[in-house]
Amino acid sequence: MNNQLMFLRNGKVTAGLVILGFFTLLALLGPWVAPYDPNQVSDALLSPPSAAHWLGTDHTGRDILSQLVVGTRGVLVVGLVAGVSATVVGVLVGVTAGFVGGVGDESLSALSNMFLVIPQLPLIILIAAQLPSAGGLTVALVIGATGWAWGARVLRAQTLSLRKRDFVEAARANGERTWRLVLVEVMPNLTAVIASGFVGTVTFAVLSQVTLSFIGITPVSEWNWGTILFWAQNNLALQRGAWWWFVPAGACIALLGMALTLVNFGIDEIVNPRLRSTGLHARSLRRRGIRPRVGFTPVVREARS
Amino acid sequence: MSQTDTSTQAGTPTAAVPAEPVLEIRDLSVDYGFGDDPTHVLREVSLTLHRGEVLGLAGESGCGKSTLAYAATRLLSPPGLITGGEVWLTGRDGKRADLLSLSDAELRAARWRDIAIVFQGAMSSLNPVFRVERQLVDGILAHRPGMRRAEATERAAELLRLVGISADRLRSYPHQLSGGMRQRVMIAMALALEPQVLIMDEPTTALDVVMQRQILEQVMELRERLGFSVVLITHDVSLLVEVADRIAVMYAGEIVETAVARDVYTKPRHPYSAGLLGSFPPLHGPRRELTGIPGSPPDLSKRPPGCPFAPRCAHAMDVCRTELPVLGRTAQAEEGRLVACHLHTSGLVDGVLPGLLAR
Amino acid sequence: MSQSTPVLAAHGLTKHFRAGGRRIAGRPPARAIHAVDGVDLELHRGQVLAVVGESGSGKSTVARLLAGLIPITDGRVLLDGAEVRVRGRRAFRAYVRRVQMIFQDPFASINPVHPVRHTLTRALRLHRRQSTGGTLRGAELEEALTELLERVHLTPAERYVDKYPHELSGGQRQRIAIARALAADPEVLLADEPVSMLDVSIRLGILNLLADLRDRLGIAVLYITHDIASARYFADRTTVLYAGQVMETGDSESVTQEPLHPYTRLLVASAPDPDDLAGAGAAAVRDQGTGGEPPSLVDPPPGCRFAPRCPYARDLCRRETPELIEVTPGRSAACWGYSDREDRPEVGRVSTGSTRGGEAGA
Amino acid sequence: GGGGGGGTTETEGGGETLTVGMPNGVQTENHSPFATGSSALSLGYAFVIYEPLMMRNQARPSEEPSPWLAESVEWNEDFTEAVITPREGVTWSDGEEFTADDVAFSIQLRKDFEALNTGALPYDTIETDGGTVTVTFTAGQFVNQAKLYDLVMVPEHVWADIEDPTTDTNPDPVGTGPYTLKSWTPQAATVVARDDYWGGEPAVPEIRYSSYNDNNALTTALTTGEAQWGWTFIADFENVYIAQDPEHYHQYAAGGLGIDVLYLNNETKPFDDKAFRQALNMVIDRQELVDVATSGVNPALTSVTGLPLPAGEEFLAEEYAGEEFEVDVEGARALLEDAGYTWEGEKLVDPDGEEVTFELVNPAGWNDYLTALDLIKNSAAELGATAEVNPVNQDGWFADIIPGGDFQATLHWTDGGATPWDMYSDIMDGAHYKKLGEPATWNFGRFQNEDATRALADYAAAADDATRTESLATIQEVFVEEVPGIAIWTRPATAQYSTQNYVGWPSEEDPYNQPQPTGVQAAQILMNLEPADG
Amino acid sequence: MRFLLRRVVFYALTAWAAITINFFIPRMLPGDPVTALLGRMQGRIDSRAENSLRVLFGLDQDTSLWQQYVDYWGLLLRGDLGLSFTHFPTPVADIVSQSLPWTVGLVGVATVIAFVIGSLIGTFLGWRRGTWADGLLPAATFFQAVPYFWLGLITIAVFSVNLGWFPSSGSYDRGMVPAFTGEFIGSVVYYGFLPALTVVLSSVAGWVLGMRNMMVTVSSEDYVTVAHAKGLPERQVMFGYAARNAVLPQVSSFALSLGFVVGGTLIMEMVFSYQGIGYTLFQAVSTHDYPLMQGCFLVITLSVLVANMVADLAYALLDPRTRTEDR
Ligand SMILES: Nc1ncnc2c1ncn2[C@@H]1O[C@H](COP(=O)(O)OP(=O)(O)OP(=O)(O)O)[C@@H](O)[C@H]1O
Ligand SMILES: Nc1ncnc2c1ncn2[C@@H]1O[C@H](COP(=O)(O)OP(=O)(O)OP(=O)(O)O)[C@@H](O)[C@H]1O
Ligand SMILES: [Mg+2]
Ligand SMILES: [Mg+2]
Ligand code: NI
Repeated sequence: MNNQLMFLRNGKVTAGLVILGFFTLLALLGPWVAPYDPNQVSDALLSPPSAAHWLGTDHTGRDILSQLVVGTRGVLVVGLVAGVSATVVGVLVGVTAGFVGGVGDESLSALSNMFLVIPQLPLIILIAAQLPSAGGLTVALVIGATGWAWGARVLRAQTLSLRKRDFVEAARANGERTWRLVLVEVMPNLTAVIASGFVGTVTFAVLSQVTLSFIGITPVSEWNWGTILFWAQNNLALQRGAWWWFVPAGACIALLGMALTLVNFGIDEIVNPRLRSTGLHARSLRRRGIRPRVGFTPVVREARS
Repeated sequence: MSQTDTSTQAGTPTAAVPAEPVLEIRDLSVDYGFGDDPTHVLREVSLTLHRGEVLGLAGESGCGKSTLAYAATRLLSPPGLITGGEVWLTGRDGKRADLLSLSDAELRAARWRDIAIVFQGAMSSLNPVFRVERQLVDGILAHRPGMRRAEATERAAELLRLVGISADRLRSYPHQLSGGMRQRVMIAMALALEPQVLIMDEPTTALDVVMQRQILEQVMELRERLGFSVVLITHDVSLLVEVADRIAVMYAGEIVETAVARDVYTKPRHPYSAGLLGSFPPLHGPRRELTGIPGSPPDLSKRPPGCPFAPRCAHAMDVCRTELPVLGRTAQAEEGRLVACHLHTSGLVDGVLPGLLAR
Repeated sequence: MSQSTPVLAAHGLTKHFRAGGRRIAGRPPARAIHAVDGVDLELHRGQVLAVVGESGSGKSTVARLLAGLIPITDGRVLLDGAEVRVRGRRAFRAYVRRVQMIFQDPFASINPVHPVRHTLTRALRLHRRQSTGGTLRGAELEEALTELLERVHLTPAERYVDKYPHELSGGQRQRIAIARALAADPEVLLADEPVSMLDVSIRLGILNLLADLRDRLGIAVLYITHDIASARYFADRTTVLYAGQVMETGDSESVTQEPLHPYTRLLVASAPDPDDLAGAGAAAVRDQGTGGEPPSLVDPPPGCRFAPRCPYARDLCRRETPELIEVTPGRSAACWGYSDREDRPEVGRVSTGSTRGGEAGA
Repeated sequence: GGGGGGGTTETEGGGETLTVGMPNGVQTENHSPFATGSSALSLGYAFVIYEPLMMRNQARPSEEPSPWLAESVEWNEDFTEAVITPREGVTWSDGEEFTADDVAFSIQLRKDFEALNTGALPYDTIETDGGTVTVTFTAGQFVNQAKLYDLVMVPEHVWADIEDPTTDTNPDPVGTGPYTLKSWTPQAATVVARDDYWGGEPAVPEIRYSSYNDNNALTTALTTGEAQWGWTFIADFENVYIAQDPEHYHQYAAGGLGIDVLYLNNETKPFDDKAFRQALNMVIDRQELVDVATSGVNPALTSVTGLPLPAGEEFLAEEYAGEEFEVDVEGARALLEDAGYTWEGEKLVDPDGEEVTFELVNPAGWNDYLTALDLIKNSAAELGATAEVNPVNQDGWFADIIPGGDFQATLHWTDGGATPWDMYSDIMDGAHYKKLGEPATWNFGRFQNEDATRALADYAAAADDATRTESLATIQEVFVEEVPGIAIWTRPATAQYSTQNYVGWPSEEDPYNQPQPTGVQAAQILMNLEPADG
Repeated sequence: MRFLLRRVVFYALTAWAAITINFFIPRMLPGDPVTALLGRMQGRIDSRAENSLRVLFGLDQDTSLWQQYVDYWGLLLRGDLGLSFTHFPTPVADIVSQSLPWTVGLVGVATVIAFVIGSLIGTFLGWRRGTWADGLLPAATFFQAVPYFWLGLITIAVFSVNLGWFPSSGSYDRGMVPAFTGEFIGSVVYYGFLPALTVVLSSVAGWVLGMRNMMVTVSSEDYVTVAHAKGLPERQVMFGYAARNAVLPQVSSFALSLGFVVGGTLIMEMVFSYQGIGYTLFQAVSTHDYPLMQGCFLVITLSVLVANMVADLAYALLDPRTRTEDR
């Protein structure tokens, strides 16, 4: 069976991808589909959702829905850039460490373990707060620069086991160059692991960025969901009962994170087929009264199909 | 097609077929997959194990040997599903029960006490985080609630000595034991409650020949002493011929032939059994020409109608491709032998049978 | 026996692995696993040499040493009588063009993410040149590919070239692995347990294929196995390894039928043998108390490595390591029992096979 | 619950504990009245332990200060010498008597340790003469009188032995104030009333100074009644705070003389042109600014002189009395047209033919400022000028942008002080002038006008009121005509308090001082409180 | 033993790296504490006072970076973390030791609770795979992705502002002085409840998911089937065999996740005005209080290191294989 199709057959993954696709679309079209300019001050100060403002307005009468829509791009771009940069570093470090072995491995894995142990968010805050202009991209790069370790660690372990696989050895016995071994023989086998690491980093990056924006370390003029929450919090949205200002952005973050986790689930299930089977058929099993259990194989005496 | 001329004489069967069955599998069917399109791996398989007997289950990889063993004990993991059949086990007390219709508690009680199993991956069958002692003891205590811990430990030590491991190994963790030792610990564990039936699923494939022989001989010796029955699963037919009383040959989820071990070796009736025997070189005696079996095993999820072996069979007839042969007596009505092959069961004239199969 | 210069020969081949993980720079390795210790081998054109021995006896290590995949601790490897130095990639490639290895597990030795075409064309492009001299490509490559698949009896070739490994059966995969090795037109094939992972019914096809290649192309084959019966069937000569050392060597038939070394006897006796239902041979050896396990390869004790399990062992055996002693022409055993020393042990001439030949024979 | 109303606990004395909340985060134990950031200063309990010389009414800066620890402070003509007469009958909380020596010592400390001289007063000599202390300065201190009054007094018998008063944490504070320290935790400091305070026994027997991590936490505490006195910026305070208990919750914003100013860079386009500065000044709607950006907390500026009223009433030049800011887009456009500006479509084009664009910067996170900039941007758009709001990093703003003049327009505050001198000097004093790129301490907009600079100097050095009035008129004239910067709104001292337990707080009706708990006025407020009836 | 030695060397190395990073980061980047301090005071400090502050903070002397580094180490080894700028002149060590126990206590307890609860639920979900229990998964993924602060603020709005059940800020009743009395401890628990709840809520899902996946994987291991075959009671199989092994990778990721947890705490402390080290660090960062920043970051890192070592040890205790094998 085709791996890609397998991936899509999974309901969780599909749900995750649909949500992701929706947000991606918003990120691309944001400024055009937003009903208002998110900075446009109006007379409707802090008004609850209405026909004119579906998600209400903030303390200066700016349209929250527009902020949310326009802010999607900032979130996704940071997630993407951080994800890509962390993945690139992670792949470089992890695969190299796994492949070269010896002192190189020793020092590279010590390095990534260090980065793992050193608390990340404080480090990011530490760095981001010092930068002259901690814009979205800068933050993304900082997150990328500190967030690669987990991926590197997983990749190293995988590479290590792949390196000892016969097919790599066989290619080597055939006289392949080392870089080809890594790029052509080892790397394609790591796709799922890399993808899942990437998705994980994106989740982390989004949460970090939103957090940084929320505590005001990144410029609040760049719209993203954290910025919305920053304004909301600084203007006592919750105390003023302006739930529409506070809740949607948080829900969007959780939804995005959830979508990413779901996609990661799917990747996990590809990597680990043991996770796959039952999930797909839970409903039909329940209908047939079958409870799959380890150790007690269900017995159903039903008419054979 | 080939012809070996190893032997023309059937040796006398090592054991006359004993009358009393301990384990009777009837029409067991197993599916893999919970979806709408499950793979029917076992189709109405029947098999009988008699008291004190060693029954060998042979067949190539993936033909469903393990599935049969696990399904009979209801230990098949998801997505395995038993879709029909009965498994009658005679307990120590002489009561017969269908394992497939027991409640969880009854089944739990019957397990290990009456029927124990040594798994294919016996190397990984020990919990890596517990000492050997604990793993032996908890099995005993689960069935003998009244027993004191010290007694159970004493019993565990005794069991280890039984399989030739010194009792101080009780304090070892599995990873501190060599493969052969782990295997023997598993066997000791399986024998802890002196079960009626011991199922051994390829207990020695991962070991080398020297170790394999040591372990199997130990089991056979114990069988003599303790009098349990054994189902021994392997795809090494030569091994089975040597140690088993009876052999059942499986192919693509079905039993295609059962007979006394010696007979299977000398007078295979099913073309697959014959092919199997023609696939391994003999260690001694004249070098015979080996042919193997052409083609490759079928995909169980896409089974053609008719005899599953038909596509690879040199003797396949038209009927083989359309009609599934059932396990039955041969036309010659040989004692203790059942074959699922149209060549033998559909009452063809002897002369039509190819030489090897007619012997 | 060596009528001609062997294509590939090893003298005193030795490999020590560092024990206990990584080495701490600047310090000598604390302990070493003596995986292979002073092994001599000769591979001749058009001949199969079987290496048998139980698990962990160093068979794979020998193969990997010969393939140049791991550095040699000591000893020499001679290709056509010239010492091999595989420093540098170019020299390595030139070497592997002539000496190719087939791995034990066809499920693991082919990259699952690439189709057959990739696996084979890579090998072809690495080792073959176009008639004009450049890298093989285009029609010529296609042609070579088809020819290669046909050589391993995967016909029609088109049916297989674009398949992924998971779409192939184990036997087919192993054939792909062999085809990959053949792509270089090697003179030597090192086959490390090429059939142990395959089904009984498929095994034979592969072994026959290897025999066919040997006969048709005159390739020298090193056939590693722990199935001594298949060594008898398939190999011209057999070498028995135990704990990294050669115990016995000779033509396959006599090694299996009339083993000299006590270890070989144990091995042969242990192998399942449907023709020996009484288990006479096995019992004979077993009764002598050959139980126990192979010795630790970390700093092995002096003397014969089999001594601790050997029923005949004397002080001498435990003290001094025996050399290979030529017992009859073309057959040698590393056992003091065949020396002319005063204090040699008495090994007798237990024969496991031929005595009972009649029983099993027609 | 523990949150709501839990802050009011009965004390042994019978009265309710008063909880003061401050949003300054976790504290470390430091009771020094000198160390910046000490918990005593940060929470404010330093000001109920240590007291100043004179009590100024900061809500009415022009009022004469009232005696506090000093019976009087007499200045000489040119304000280079002050004679301080300490109050009699004051005792330190350890029982020792408060004397002139203590006063002299406290001032001497500031002279000896530059780090303690946060007012940067140019002390010359400090001498005790019987019951009085005479302090001389190297320059006239007319505009700095308040800084001398605000100095808190410390006991010589304690501090004389302290090696380095700049770093001492003053573990056992001894002061003249109405309260003494009872207990201290990182979350809260508790002080209790003295029974031998010179001003009588305070009505509040115990005060708890609680620390909250930020404005929001404090706001929550204030709205739930957990804290009854504090100061923080509460957006929409009427709904968020007052509405929770309209009867008792109050917010009082006491306007002083400090304002917030949009500093305009007088040396770069477009603000190097007076006409454009004037035009922009004319289109800004100051009422909208305070309503939207500060939730109406800050009083809007009305006088064209930028002077906050009524605090600055008496300093207002006659010429400008009653002249108020008015939004006049037409007038501004006309003014621009006269100065040679044109329009291309809706875009304003300057006489050089370039489109008028500018950037408004302020630190990110400075909510009210950024909102204001946004509104100013919209006003500029009415002239056809394109403005862009650019929030920047706070540190960068402090370190480079503001002092170096690396901006076109930015909001910044001015000092308050007892006279408008501070405010005007901060905006337009040529004495502060530095070239662009060199760090300036004030006059960030690089305004240069000789008349103004001279007038400011005269005002500070003048020995008589007439000179002062005259100088101030000149200053105001330059300010109005030249528009060196755009005054935005008053920067009042705001505080929230609850009258649930105590009454007598400063308020609009009774503006006896500014209402914040962290400042020398705290002692005065506390002495003014009385238990609420019922 | 080699295993432990290797770990100790690794931790020493990491500690060194953390200390060094910690020293250099603030110094390599622009900005200085005095201007930040002035900013914080927003005009309440006379700008002419700036110079005196510079003198005070010792920023006016030009010492080389290397010299500062050497001095820094010298001080560290003497247990001296310097004096805080913002809380001048309190020693950083005092501030840190004042706030650290709170964080360690709260986070420690909450994390352990989350780990235990999460692992239990995960065990259950993994064991009951393919039943209605799978329906909990999407909810778990949602909670896993909810930002900490958001959850915290909503809990405050609901439970303290609206319902008034719990205090909204602080670590104990502000009227109390810390002491080992029942009343005080009760107050600490009462005040810690909401913060702990949010920590647990937002981190429990991760453990649930991880444990579930591991359970599914482990359930199909042979030794679990063997346990069934032995006729052991279900609970014993579930906990003794499946969960016991499934928890191993959880323990090692528990160690590694502590870094993340601390990050989360920082936010939690801000939201709940909890007097922990995370908030102190944040304060230090925003005021460029180098010594305090260094001290906090150092202590946070070292505590994570220590926690890691403990988790490593626990792992070694739980998994006999690590004790004898290398790595
Ligand atoms: N989880 C599963 N899902 C689907 N099919 C399965 C699953 N497990 C086993 N099968 C299929 O069931 C068939 C029988 O498997 P089984 O393990 O019983 O074979 P076996 O005879 O024991 O083989 P071996 O000799 O390799 O142990 C195989 O074709 C296999 O592909
Ligand atoms: N890379 C390595 N590092 C350390 N020891 C090794 C390494 N490779 C092999 N060994 C050791 O060398 C010995 C010989 O191993 P080898 O793989 O050659 O045995 P083998 O005869 O091929 O066994 P099998 O039949 O199981 O394949 C074993 O003890 C093994 O543990
Ligand atoms: Mg099996
Ligand atoms: Mg090997
Ligand atoms: Ni035939």
